[in-house]
Amino acid sequence: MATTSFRLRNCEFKNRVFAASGTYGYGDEIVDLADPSRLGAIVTKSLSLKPRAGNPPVRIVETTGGVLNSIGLANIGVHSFLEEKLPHLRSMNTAVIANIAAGTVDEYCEVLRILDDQEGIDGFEINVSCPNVREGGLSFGTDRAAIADITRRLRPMTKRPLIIKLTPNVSHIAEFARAVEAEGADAVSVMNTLIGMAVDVNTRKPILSTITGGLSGPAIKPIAIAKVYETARAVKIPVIGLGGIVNTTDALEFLIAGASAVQVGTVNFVDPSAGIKIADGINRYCDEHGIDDVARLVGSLDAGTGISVVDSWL
Amino acid sequence: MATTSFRLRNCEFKNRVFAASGTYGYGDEIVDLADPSRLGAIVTKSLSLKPRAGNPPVRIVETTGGVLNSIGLANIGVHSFLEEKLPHLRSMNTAVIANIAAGTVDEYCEVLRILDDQEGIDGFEINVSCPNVREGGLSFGTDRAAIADITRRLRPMTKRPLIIKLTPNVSHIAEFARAVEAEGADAVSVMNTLIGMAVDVNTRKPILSTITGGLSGPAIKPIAIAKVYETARAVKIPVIGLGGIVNTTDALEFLIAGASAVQVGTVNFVDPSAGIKIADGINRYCDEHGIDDVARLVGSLDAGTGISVVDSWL
Amino acid sequence: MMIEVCPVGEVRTAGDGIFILRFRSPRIATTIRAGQFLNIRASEGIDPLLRRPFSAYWTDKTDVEIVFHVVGRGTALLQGKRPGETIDVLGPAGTPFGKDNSPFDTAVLIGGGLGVAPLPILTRELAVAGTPVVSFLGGRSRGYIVRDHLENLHVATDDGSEGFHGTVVALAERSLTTTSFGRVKLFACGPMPMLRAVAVLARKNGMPCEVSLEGPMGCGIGICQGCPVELAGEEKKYALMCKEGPTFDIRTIRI
Amino acid sequence: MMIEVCPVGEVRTAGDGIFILRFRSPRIATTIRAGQFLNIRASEGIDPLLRRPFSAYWTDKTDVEIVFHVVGRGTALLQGKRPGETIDVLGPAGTPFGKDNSPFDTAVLIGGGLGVAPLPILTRELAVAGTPVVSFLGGRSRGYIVRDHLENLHVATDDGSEGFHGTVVALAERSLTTTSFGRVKLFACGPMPMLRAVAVLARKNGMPCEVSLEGPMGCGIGICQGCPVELAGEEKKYALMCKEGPTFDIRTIRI
Ligand SMILES: Cc1cc2nc3c(=O)[nH]c(=O)nc-3n(C[C@H](O)[C@H](O)[C@H](O)COP(=O)(O)OP(=O)(O)OC[C@H]3O[C@@H](n4cnc5c(N)ncnc54)[C@H](O)[C@@H]3O)c2cc1C
Ligand SMILES: Cc1cc2nc3c(=O)[nH]c(=O)nc-3n(C[C@H](O)[C@H](O)[C@H](O)COP(=O)(O)OP(=O)(O)OC[C@H]3O[C@@H](n4cnc5c(N)ncnc54)[C@H](O)[C@@H]3O)c2cc1C
Ligand SMILES: Cc1cc2nc3c(=O)[nH]c(=O)nc-3n(C[C@H](O)[C@H](O)[C@H](O)COP(=O)(O)O)c2cc1C
Ligand SMILES: Cc1cc2nc3c(=O)[nH]c(=O)nc-3n(C[C@H](O)[C@H](O)[C@H](O)COP(=O)(O)O)c2cc1C
Ligand code: FES
Ligand code: FES
Repeated sequence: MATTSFRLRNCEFKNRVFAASGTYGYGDEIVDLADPSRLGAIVTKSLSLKPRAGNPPVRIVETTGGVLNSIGLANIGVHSFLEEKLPHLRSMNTAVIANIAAGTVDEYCEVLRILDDQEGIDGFEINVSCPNVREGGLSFGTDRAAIADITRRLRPMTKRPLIIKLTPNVSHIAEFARAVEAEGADAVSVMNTLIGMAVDVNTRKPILSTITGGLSGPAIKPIAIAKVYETARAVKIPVIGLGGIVNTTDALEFLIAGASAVQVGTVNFVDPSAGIKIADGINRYCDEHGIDDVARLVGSLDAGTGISVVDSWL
Repeated sequence: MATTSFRLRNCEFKNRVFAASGTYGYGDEIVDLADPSRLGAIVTKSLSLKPRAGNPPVRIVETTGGVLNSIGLANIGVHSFLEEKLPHLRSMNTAVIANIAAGTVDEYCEVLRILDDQEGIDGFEINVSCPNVREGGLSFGTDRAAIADITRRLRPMTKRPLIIKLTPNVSHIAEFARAVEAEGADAVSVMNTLIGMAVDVNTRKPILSTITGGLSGPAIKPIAIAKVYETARAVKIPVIGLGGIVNTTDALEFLIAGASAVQVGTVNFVDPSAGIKIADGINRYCDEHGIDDVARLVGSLDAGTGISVVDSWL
Repeated sequence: MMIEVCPVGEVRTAGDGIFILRFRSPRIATTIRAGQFLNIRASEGIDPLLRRPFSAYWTDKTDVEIVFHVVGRGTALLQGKRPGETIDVLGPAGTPFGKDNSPFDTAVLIGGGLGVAPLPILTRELAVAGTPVVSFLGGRSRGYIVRDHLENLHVATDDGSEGFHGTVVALAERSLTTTSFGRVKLFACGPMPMLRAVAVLARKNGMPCEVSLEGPMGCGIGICQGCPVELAGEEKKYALMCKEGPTFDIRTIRI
Repeated sequence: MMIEVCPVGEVRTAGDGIFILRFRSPRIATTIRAGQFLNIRASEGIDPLLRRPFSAYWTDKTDVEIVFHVVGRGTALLQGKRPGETIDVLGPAGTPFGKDNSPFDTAVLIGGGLGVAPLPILTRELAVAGTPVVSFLGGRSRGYIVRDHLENLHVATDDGSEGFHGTVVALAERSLTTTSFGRVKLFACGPMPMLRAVAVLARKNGMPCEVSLEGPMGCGIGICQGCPVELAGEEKKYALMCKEGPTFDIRTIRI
């Protein structure tokens, strides 16, 4: 069997398939339905300093091959997380990446400081790309100086892996990846959701309470793969790829295009064991293709003489 | 029956449903299958000064709810268009919008000059947003100064409507719309395709010869509606909405979100009469809802107290 | 809660555009309680992508039934299922009726349209507990009344084609004022305007009341935060419909 | 060319994972010619989104048949069609065999796998014209050989389970060197490596040769420019497979 493990700084993941933030809760609702220990990591729902009630309904609408959401970072807050969720999460026998969201740079620092004291947190993913809240989120994510600044401030605060989760809602995502790489980020997650909107034509109202929301699911997969390809060619740090992965083939596409690991999101709503099936599927693929380490797949794209439009701005 | 006509400068369209560039040919292959005279306009395949062979195969791949294409602006060139295609197009009894693509600003001007002399061309759509060619296309489309410059140069050359077709592959599309509005564009088309990519996991090669391509079809509809919403709030000139429209409800969503007219693209490959069905469907909706002019639908979204993330950068 | 691929027994017509789908799952059949739901994958592909929630409508020892209107792609696919084909079912999901423990003498069940769905099993549970049940069911017209398994049923239709000509809440209210049921508890499921009217009725009469809500869901198991129900109280707070609901004590929520 | 919603007659097995679907369309049945294809919408929804191209395999006065392998979602849906259900068919699409007018005495038909699809109707057309036909059909193994409606058939299999043990082009070449067919014209359809071998054979023997190509298509009617076939010649130029093909005189293209 192929080697599946993946190392980021001082953290070793057992495989390269993680559960994406906001799509796996804190692992506790899932345990009846799937075995989280078979994933490389669980990325928690975004944690903020204070609990957040989230946006009013409607928060979810299905579109063709996708889901628009406007959750608004509803979460129990970092303190309740430590008390109520972390002990259980730690028992799940897989790496835990705490995803952090905040409205100010200071708040990112504060949440990270609180979490970094704890046993059982293996790394951090910084969400600077939520399109469904007004303060923070996307207003940072589309500002290169802001995300560089956040990275610069957070970097010295932890020895654990620091992953910045980028938004696709920018012209050239590679520039954002370079900016955080320069400030010492260990990896980037590509990508968060795309801004989208749906209208109820009978009431002539937006379906989501925040008018626009974030689009995820298989519909966005080709876009996410292109963003991963662009980013992986621009930076040396690992790119964690996500966006629309529902099966093994999807995950392989991301790895081959340049992702060092993948996350599965929306598909968990349909099949909470999708990530496990994908991890198994990658192993099978490696066996069938005589590949001894999943790492050899990463960025193994044979582009021949092809040149992409994204190459022109790299 | 509701009034359906729509005016742009000196051109009156019989209704607000157009066929999108590159998805209806020059109308001639379609006539057996659908009646183009029932559309508001036909937007031609992008025309360039010289004929273009286009990109090597593979040029098309289906993704979830979408199509990735890398046609590379294959077209017969403006001169052959005038000789071989325009006479037939003119006989189709609907407005003809010539879509122009070019690698340099001078070339845009030259093609427009050649076309502007002709009877039977009712307006121009300027494609500054093709993601599948290296020169021109997206390298203009993601550069605000460049598209302002193109508009400034083209504007005095024609009395006909001048529409700039924008790319969604930017952080804030509204800024681009404002830039061309300031230079006298009569309308903007929102949007061209999103950059996407697909990998053949067996050969580990990109499926498209240009690695990345442009994503269209229902998968991108929510993104397109959000871009239309953003743009329509930022400019006073009409926004022509497109991206993933396959049925009447889709088209109504665009109109309500702010589009003054819509274009149907990819769906023509499946059902060349989709545009006609949609035009009829909009009429039916207006009748059922007691709306006497489709214009009243445009931008009629009742957003209540909702505030979108895009509002924060408008 | 589990995910199970279940063979379909039959799909039969139960009214105008209304169907009952029966599938086999001894596990769900023997454990599901009134008010809980099933989150069903209508397609193996991606159209539709998400699961679709349906109340458990009826069970025997081995089989489970849901009742549904065909309103879109998911329900159309379910309607088209043939015996022997399978469906992928997540459940039992949500929490059952019983949020409120006030003692009562008579259970008054009020259903609007397919809001009837959770009431048959509730009727059975109440019967087991020996509680008298009176039921009120409303619909657009006769063809929308799905009446099986209910007790002491009174029908209201919008068009007067059967029973009381008017809303089901008006019918229930009339009945409650003219008949003596002792201490009444209301159980209601149906469209939002109906539930609001039920809430008013409950408040006016000081009756305990539980409702079962419907609304968009992403996951059905509490991981997406997609199904907020606003809680009563000063502070803006939400419960999750899929996990803390779909049944709620009406005093605890704002609808 | 038209779009027509056609009732399905039957779907029957024709080999390992190979099926023949028959549908009713007197219009297509009476007008379609060998080498032309049908662009079929497998789902009313969006999964799959695009139509799927299939060669016309056989026709009678009223019905049309296609033969196909189940390789993905579209073909799986077609395989699942039941009699009386309908499919949405665009056609006849493309141009038939007959790109090259060189005179010949014998038509040699070479099919690889489901490249057999256009050959039965071609055989019939040649018979009507009184042209002698010899056919060569290759496949992975016996279960992949769809042999109906062919004349003077010689089979080759990769595993030797039937006929010649080797490639169909090797078999045809052997036959062509040992038998005298007069002036031969080749007609071939199959995977690209096979067609390349056929091209070599044709060139070596100075035989006219037409092939029918397969490849990704967007629209099937010439409006998307999605199906380029590189033309022979100095300058880089493409023909459209769906409109100028799928049949080509092999000397005119680069494969
Ligand atoms: C806890 C719960 C229990 C339910 N029980 C039943 C039941 O027993 N029987 C039954 O028929 N339905 C029930 N529903 C509603 C059912 O889930 C929807 O009708 C179904 O999801 C529609 O799927 P679709 O793909 O056919 O339609 P879609 O294509 O998803 O939608 C078609 C139309 O229905 C509307 N719609 C979709 N979902 C809902 C919803 N959840 N509530 C209100 N409107 C919706 C859409 O806005 C759209 O206008 C229940 C919902 C919940 C949350
Ligand atoms: C002119 C023409 C005639 C054809 N005639 C026949 C026929 O008579 N019988 C038949 O079985 N098939 C025929 N094909 C191929 C057929 O169109 C594809 O097999 C079909 O589109 C697959 O659809 P799907 O949704 O099942 O698979 P998809 O999910 O689309 O694809 C499944 C796999 O098949 C590959 N594939 C898809 N389309 C093609 C294609 N066009 N060529 C090669 N590989 C492809 C994909 O890359 C993928 O690996 C023809 C194609 C063309 C262009
Ligand atoms: C309902 C929902 C909630 C999400 N919440 C978060 C979140 O709290 N923090 C975050 O960084 N990303 C969040 N995401 C984004 C996902 O982690 C992921 O980036 C995105 O959905 C794309 O992946 P997918 O297509 O596999 O879902 C959320 C996505 C969904 C659908
Ligand atoms: C195959 C194909 C070819 C296209 N060619 C052009 C083109 O030549 N010029 C142009 O401006 N847009 C072109 N487009 C973009 C469409 O006009 C449209 O902007 C896009 O497809 C989104 O709309 P849709 O989802 O309805 O297809 C093309 C799209 C497709 C799918
Ligand atoms: S539907 Fe996902 S949390 Fe309730
Ligand atoms: S498939 Fe569209 S032009 Fe050939």
